[in-house]
Amino acid sequence: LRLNQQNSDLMEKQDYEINIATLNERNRIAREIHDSVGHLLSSSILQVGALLAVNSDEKMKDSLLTVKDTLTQAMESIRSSVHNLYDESIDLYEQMEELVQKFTFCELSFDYDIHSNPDLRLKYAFLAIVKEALANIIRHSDANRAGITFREHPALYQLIIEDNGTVKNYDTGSGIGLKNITDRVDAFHGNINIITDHGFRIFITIPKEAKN
Amino acid sequence: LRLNQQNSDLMEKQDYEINIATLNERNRIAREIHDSVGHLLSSSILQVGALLAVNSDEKMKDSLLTVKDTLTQAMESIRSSVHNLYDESIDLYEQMEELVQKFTFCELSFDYDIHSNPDLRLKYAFLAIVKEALANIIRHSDANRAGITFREHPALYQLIIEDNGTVKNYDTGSGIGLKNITDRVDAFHGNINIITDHGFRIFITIPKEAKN
Amino acid sequence: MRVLIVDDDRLVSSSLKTILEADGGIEVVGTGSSGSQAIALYGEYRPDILLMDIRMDGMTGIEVAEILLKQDPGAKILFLTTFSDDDYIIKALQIGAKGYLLKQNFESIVPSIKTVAIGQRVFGDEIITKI
Ligand SMILES: Nc1ncnc2c1ncn2[C@@H]1O[C@H](COP(=O)(O)OP(=O)(O)OP(=O)(O)O)[C@@H](O)[C@H]1O
Ligand SMILES: Nc1ncnc2c1ncn2[C@@H]1O[C@H](COP(=O)(O)OP(=O)(O)OP(=O)(O)O)[C@@H](O)[C@H]1O
Ligand SMILES: [K+]
Ligand SMILES: [Mg+2]
Ligand SMILES: [Mg+2]
Ligand SMILES: [Mg+2]
Repeated sequence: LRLNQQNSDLMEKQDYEINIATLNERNRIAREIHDSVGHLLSSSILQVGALLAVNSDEKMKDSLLTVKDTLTQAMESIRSSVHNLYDESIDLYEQMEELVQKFTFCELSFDYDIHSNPDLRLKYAFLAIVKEALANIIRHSDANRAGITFREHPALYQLIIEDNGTVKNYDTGSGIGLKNITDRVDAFHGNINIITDHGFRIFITIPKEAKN
Repeated sequence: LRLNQQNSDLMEKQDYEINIATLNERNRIAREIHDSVGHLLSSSILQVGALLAVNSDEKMKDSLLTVKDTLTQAMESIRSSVHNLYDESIDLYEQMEELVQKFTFCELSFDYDIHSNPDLRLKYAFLAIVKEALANIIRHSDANRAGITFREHPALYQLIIEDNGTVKNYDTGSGIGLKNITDRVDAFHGNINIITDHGFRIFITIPKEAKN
Repeated sequence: MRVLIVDDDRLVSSSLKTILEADGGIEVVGTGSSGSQAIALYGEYRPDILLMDIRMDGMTGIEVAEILLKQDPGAKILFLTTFSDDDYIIKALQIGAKGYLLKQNFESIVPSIKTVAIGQRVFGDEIITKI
């Protein structure tokens, strides 16, 4: 049974990897758009600039300036879309709030105070961590109250998931869930502490500048 | 326990939904790039066309034609990148092959013969189906041989996942896995048959033109 | 030949006007930048050909064409589009438009208009004899 469970956890992890593979591929394409189209656009803007420099006809000059404006707009549009594509394509609050809404096992407080926009991979990691921690409460805890605190400090993110259950037979080696959480935290050069004296409490910090 | 299991299944389903939410958002951005940058580019090409129409200076004409060529290239580049972004961002074979590689429970044959490029959502559905069917073999079967057959016919995709175990206590109502599979097949107007006389065999067909 | 041009990007319609008027045989009778202007200007000038953008804010070119073709089933409407895979193109052809052309293929705009004027249809850069 344990083996089967681990196998199925591996598969769940794989889902995450499919995800990341997709994101990598898309980021590659985003970068490609940025580089190739961006390059062609800046080259054509330069060409129009050169025409402006040698041209003496006033009417022609106006038209060339208009072409240049349109191309500059296109350049800005590319830049902002690619930026969105690359980075901001999930709403962390909305997704986390949804996990909280669907959690009905016990009372759950949710304190979210994040204003910056973490890298997409980090967002995925936070969501996956909260998901596993909530699954553990459902599976292992007799708590009647739990809480998620997610804050941001100048240099780091802080995530705490805690419950007020009584912890028995706690054995880190028994599953893959906490190990996955630890791996994810490590990948972002973060820090994790688990304290089990009053309920089960997971304290995580992740430095802001870190990329995995 | 059943409840916990279902809770965790719900969470797994959610992962899939986070996924799809992200993809939708990205497709929205892809469409936005396509439409907005495409529009600005075609507008600037026309402006260059107008300059060419009234211009009589030969040297100016050459330069304008070069600008036009550059912009036309940019247009083609946008279009092909956005198409990739929109549609082909996961390699179905590679992802399925990876699921097969990681399956070590028993011997597993894999017959993949797909040459077209299904819609991204359909790819996700195929992967999720194979994943659940393999998890079920690990969990419920005493098989020593299993197989995946994934073929394409002019009008449909055919996916068969089978094993040579002995099926006992088969109860469709007991879990959420087969229900998820059926829901996904239905969403694409496909057909599913489960035959349990020799091992457990899942036969799925999905018409090609269907969008979910 | 009298042509009416409608596109919600004024830079597009004025560029088209310049390109068409460089050809001695074409007169641009007006330019509009919205669906409602298209209907008004079409009624006012009765052009031989209406060259109209598909994607416009407010009424789309398709909606405008449906109205005009109901009033005047012989109307010759040629759509302008940015990409040949525009979702609206099939719809445009179904309702009886004379075809579409890609805005940025400006060299083929004059020949396409002349083709439509003699009753043939135009698809992108292909010219199709009557189906
Ligand atoms: N909220 C909690 N309350 C009490 N014990 C917990 C809690 N979370 C985790 N544990 C203990 O920690 C152990 C390890 O958790 P972990 O998530 O790694 O594995 P698991 O949940 O048993 O299995 P899985 O691999 O499916 O996640 C659990 O078996 C349980 O004993
Ligand atoms: N390969 C298989 N061999 C034998 N029995 C199977 C096989 N696959 C499924 N079954 C039977 O079908 C039932 C329903 O499967 P289903 O995947 O819907 O639920 P489950 O695996 O029990 O739970 P879960 O909701 O976690 O998937 C199983 O409980 C099992 O009895
Ligand atoms: K357009
Ligand atoms: Mg766990
Ligand atoms: Mg199952
Ligand atoms: Mg428009």
